[in-house]
Amino acid sequence: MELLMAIVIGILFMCATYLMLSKSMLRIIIGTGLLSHGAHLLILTMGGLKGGSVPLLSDETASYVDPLPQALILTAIVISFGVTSFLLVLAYRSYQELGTDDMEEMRGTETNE
Amino acid sequence: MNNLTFLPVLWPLFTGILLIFIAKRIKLQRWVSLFSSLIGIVLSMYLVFSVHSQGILTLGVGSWEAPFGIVIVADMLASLLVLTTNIIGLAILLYSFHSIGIERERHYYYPVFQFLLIGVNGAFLTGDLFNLFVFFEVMLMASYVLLVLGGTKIQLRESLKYIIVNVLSSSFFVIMVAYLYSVLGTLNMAQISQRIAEVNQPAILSVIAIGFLIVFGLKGAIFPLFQWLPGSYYAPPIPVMALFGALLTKVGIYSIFRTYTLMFYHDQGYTHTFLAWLALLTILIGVIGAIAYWDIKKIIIYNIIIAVGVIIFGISVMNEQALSGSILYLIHDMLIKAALFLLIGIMIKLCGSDDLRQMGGLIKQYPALAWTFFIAAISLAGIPPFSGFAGKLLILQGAGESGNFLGMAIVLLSSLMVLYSVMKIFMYGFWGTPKAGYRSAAVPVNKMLIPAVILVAISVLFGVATEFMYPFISQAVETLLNPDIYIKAVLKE
Amino acid sequence: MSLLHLAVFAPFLLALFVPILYKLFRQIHTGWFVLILPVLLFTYFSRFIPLTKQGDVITERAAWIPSLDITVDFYVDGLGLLFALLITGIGSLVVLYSVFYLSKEKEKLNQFYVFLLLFMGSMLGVVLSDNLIVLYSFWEFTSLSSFLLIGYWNERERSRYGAQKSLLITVFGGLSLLGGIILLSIMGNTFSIRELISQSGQLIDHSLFTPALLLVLLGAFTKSAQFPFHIWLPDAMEAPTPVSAYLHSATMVKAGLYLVARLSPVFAESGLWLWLVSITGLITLFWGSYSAIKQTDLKAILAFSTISQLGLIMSLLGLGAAALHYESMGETIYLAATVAAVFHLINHATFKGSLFMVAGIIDHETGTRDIKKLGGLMQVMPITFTVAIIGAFSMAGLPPFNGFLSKEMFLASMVSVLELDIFNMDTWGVLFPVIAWVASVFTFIYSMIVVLKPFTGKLSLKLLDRKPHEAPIGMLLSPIILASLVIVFGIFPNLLSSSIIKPAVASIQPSLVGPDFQVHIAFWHGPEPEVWMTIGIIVLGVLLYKTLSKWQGITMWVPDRISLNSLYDNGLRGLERSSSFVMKCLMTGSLRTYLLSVFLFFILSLGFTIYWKDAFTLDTKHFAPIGFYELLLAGVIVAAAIAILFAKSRLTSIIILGAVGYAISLFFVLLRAPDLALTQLVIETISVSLFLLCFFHLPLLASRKEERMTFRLNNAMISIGVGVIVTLIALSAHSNKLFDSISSYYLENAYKEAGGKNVVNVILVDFRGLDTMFEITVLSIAALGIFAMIKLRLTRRKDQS
Amino acid sequence: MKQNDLILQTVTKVAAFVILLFAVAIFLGGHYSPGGGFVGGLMTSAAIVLLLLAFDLKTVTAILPIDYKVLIGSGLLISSLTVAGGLLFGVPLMTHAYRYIDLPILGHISLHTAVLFDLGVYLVVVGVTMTIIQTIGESE
Repeated sequence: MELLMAIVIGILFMCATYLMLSKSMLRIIIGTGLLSHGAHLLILTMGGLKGGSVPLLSDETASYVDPLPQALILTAIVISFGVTSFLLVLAYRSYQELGTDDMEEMRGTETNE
Repeated sequence: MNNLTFLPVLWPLFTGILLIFIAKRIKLQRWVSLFSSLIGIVLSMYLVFSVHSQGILTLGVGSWEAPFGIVIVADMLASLLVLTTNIIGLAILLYSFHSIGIERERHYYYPVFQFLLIGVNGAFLTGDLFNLFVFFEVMLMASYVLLVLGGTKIQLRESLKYIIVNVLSSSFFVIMVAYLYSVLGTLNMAQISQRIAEVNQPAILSVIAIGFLIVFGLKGAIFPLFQWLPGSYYAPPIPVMALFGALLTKVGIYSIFRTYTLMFYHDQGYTHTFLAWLALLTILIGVIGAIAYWDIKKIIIYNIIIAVGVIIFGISVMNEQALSGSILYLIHDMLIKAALFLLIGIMIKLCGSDDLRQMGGLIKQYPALAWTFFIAAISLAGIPPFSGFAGKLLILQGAGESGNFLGMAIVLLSSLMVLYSVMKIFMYGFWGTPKAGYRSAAVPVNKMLIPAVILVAISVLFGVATEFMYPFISQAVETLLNPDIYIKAVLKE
Repeated sequence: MSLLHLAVFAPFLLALFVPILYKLFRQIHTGWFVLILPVLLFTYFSRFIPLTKQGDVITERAAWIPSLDITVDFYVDGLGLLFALLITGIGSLVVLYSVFYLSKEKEKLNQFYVFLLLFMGSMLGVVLSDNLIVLYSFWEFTSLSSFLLIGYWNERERSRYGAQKSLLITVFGGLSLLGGIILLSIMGNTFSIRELISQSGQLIDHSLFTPALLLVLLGAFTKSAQFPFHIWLPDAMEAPTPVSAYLHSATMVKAGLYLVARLSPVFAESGLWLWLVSITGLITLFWGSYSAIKQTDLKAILAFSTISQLGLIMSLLGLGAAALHYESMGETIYLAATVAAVFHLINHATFKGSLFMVAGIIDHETGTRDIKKLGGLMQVMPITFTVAIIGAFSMAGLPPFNGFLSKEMFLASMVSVLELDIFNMDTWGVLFPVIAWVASVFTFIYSMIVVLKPFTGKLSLKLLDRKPHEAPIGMLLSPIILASLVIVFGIFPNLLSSSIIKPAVASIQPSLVGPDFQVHIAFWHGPEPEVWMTIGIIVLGVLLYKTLSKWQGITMWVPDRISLNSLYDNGLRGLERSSSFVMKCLMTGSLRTYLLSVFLFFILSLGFTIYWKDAFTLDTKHFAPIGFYELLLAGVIVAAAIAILFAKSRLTSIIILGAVGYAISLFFVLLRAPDLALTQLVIETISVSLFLLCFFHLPLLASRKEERMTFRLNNAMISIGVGVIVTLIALSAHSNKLFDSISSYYLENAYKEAGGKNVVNVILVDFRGLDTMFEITVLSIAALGIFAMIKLRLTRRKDQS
Repeated sequence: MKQNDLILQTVTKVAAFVILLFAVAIFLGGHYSPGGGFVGGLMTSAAIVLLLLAFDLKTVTAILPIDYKVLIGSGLLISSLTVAGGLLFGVPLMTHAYRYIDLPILGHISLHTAVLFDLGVYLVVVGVTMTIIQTIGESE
């Protein structure tokens, strides 16, 4: 299972990287989305996928899955939600203001001298 | 248990919240921010002296003791940096009153300013790796907002790049934490250190160490991860730029301090050598940038990169002298960079341009500005007795003692180039004949100069009275060199 | 702290008050206030003469940064006192001169005297400090004050150029001196000069000895304008003439000499020292005197002449080191080199100081310093002419002036090199007297130029800006005093020999100078070779001067573009250009480039570390079994993720991204994380709608140009690299679970201690509640930011107005 | 979005109410079953968004005259006060206290300061999502 997950995560990172290297703003943002998906799955995998039940305490169950990675992921999800929303609105505003969604057209080297 | 430890974070949090409620009343916002900043300085001073007299202070938040709950750890290094941050915060705040503009003030500039301080102070104080990530995000989110606030074209454009690079670096942060958790099963820095020491840092941990270097290196703008910095720092208004230049990269550096002295110090032959090379390349690239441009903002921005390289080089040398030097230099650089940004801000406002070739002759009408800049400039270049010197001297001595003569040579030569670059500003900005009329009427030069003068004065004092600072510095270094002190304080063993 | 400390810091203190004095008393020339200080200090230091004469050393200590072994210990010995007297003595004369030279109406005297006082204090600090770091601090301050003084008339482009040049070169030297100091401190474990001297025997075998020696010399050579670093000095002549007389002739440029002299006891055992110092000095002597001849600006001639004379003293100091190797035989000869060095140092200050002041007077009274325009001033400025003659003849080495004496001693020392048989001196030594003699001929010629060109010949008024007349007496006072000293020291050299020179020599060569050592300088000491050499110099010099116009052209044969100056200029320009080029290549402004470096660095650094540390391990024994649904979902996620890469429209890619999100929330269900699943589900919904809100309503764009194949291929390779690295580390990290996780604590205590059954939630609000607290802070900031971003549009407003 | 479709509006009103109830339930149950302030908050905003879709922005603003930024501030304030409570009681910051009490009707339940903290989270989440949606909505 971990092997499978590691590969899935690898592929998610791969796709994310590919998207982030493209020119279109939307594709780049989608890339960051995949990136955080990959990262979240990775936390879960790294906590160990050993069997066990849902971490809701009850008297019947003896073993639970590791709850800590879940808590971390939850925090990470919320944070990346915040960042993604901000990024989306920023992209929207930039499009309005700059009239392009091509990152390569946003080099802005004219002020670099 | 010591709740004082966390007050430098909690205090700006409450201030920020309060400021949200009074967002429409600008005068009141200013007064509240100012008052809060002053209290913040008092609090952090008290923290520094408490740590000095009692040793490392810790706080298990929520009564959960380390390593299970989040623990806040104020050691000397963190406390000193918190104090410096608050001082810089106050100065930049004062400067903002006269330069940030009423529109930005109305749109949550002050609350977000406080939130940035939360992130920075929190990152210094936390003893938990994942919590560090959270504070990084607070700091970053605040920086995104400050960067884009105003919504001019260049701000929008550069914010996009800045945010995307940082999202990437945050993802790297998360995965490195995940890897580390897999190997060590904990998130508490002290316990991480303890556990790494127990297994003597096997190969996989060296890999993770390099991974963390990428994460923090991106924040700290080391070579070759620095490219995002010049553009993004260039875009926002001066106070924000000063805030970024003085604080943000330093949080990255602080994290490298923590990870490379507290946790991954068992394979120095590999990790620290790697760090040393990157540091020297960082210095070189910073130097190249600093002499390439005629744009004063760019010149100072690239000087940030040089300083990052110098400090990191000190960390990589990892002996007592070099580490003391790095800490001294870090604090010095925070103060003086903030001051320099504020000063060039005035110059730019006066001349209406940031191109040196369009400037000149400022010294005649504004001698105070000129001489403040001059002192700041030579402090930056490390001319004794000003603040940059003692740190640089110790780094050089440390490097010499560990036999890294190439590093010594590069650091020495970089000082010359730093001097060259800032004296270029002095010579073309202040000397010579005025190119065009100044907009004196629109710029309250003296009011804007006060915060810069405060910073420069503190930095001069910091340099001349190094002896007074030294006990604090050596206490900080003692902890860095003996992780056991930190571990014992946190895990109470 | 002590009176001595007060003396050194007094100029700094006074400097603080100068701007106030300037403001308060505009009617009185600020120089008068300043003048009091150097006079007082000179008197103060004179009182030490009897003490150092007996060989006493006065030491005063004060702490600065004792933790770093940095203490402000001043000590006055023969050498230090000599310099202190020079600094305060010449300083007094220069300030007096400047009162008449600089107009109190037009000049910004407040700045001028602050700089001058800064310099005076720093220079005193340099020569009296025992601690090398303190010495270095003062050293850099002399460079800075020199920078400010050269740039005093900063509206002039040449002033700025000269200031920058001197700053770069001297600070470069300063930094290398710092490097040398640090190496010395590593070897000797101290910054104290005297402690270093006491262990000089052991230092020489240290592996850092040679680098330290080279670095220290680099510092000394740049400061004292030795070849090839001399190029800053001629450009420093842009400073007001009092400054040139003071800093760039009498004192600051001698700091390098001071350093060499001061550290001689540490380094002089080494042959490298002997060779480097004496050869560099000799080359500088030759090159400076040779270059002086082709100058037409009076101050430029004097600048090159200064360079040359500094070289002369430097070479003498180098030869003096030979004495250490001849302790038994003929020691007096080589000691004589040091004696000559010290003596000439004093003499140079007197005659060059007076000549600079003369040049200043000519400039002041005629408006030019160009010798092609000047001539015949003898009639209108007789006093100035007299002073000039005394100074120039002394410089040329003619009797009865003091320059003659030291020049003879210099020639004698050079001849004595022939007897040396150490460090290969026996083979190459013959060059020393030859070069020295040739250079002396040049010296003779330019000395004649300095005095004869402006003062003799025809006075052509139309070439001059104003009608020349004799300078006011105040302005003449200082040069007259100096010229008198030239004569006094020439006729009664032994006024100095036991009071000043002997103690100074004793500090330079403490191991050699015993109680019975005496300095005796005499006019006539028999038909020695140096007498014949002097006669030769005069004969040939007169001949060549008479025929100057015929051969002066050959001094121009070195074209300007291969000169050292153009090396400096082009080097600086090239540095700026190449940096600019590098920056253009690196800083493209393109996000893609930046990300590429990050990704590449990620792949290479981590990949290399995995390979180098052999970090990849795969241990399958902890692996959980793969279930069918997991496999299916994994397939869906992978397929969807890859599908996004090929999606053409925005809508499709957004929807597929949503699909990935939902699939992951299902994954969370399978992996027993209900909270995550729930959260992911809701968040994915909101995110997708935000995506649609922000992107769907944008007008469609013109279809993008197909990206090139190499572009895609590069992206693909980098992407695969990143994916592989992430996977490899994940597998290795999982295979290296070295410790049990701390989570069991949470499972055990969630209910007992925290009163909750949903452990994940308990962690979130309690165990790690701080994370949550600041996570909502992040959200809040984001919301405020979004609000501000939409509402505040400064650009638009600017466009409208 | 001007859909004055009465049926739709009625349906959404009901649906929004149901979702709101569900959201509150999820929020309160967080300590024992999946849920908590975060998901609860998001669901609540979903309900409001639903109202937004059915009515227009003005109407909803009239029904719910809330400055969501103030809501954010209040949420932050509540949470941070829970954190700071430790200062008053001389215990480490954020130390939670809880007690089980028996109430009529509701029976055996616990009063838990963690719920207070979670309430802050809830308010912030509602405030944040609504601020975002409202500002974007107004801008279009």
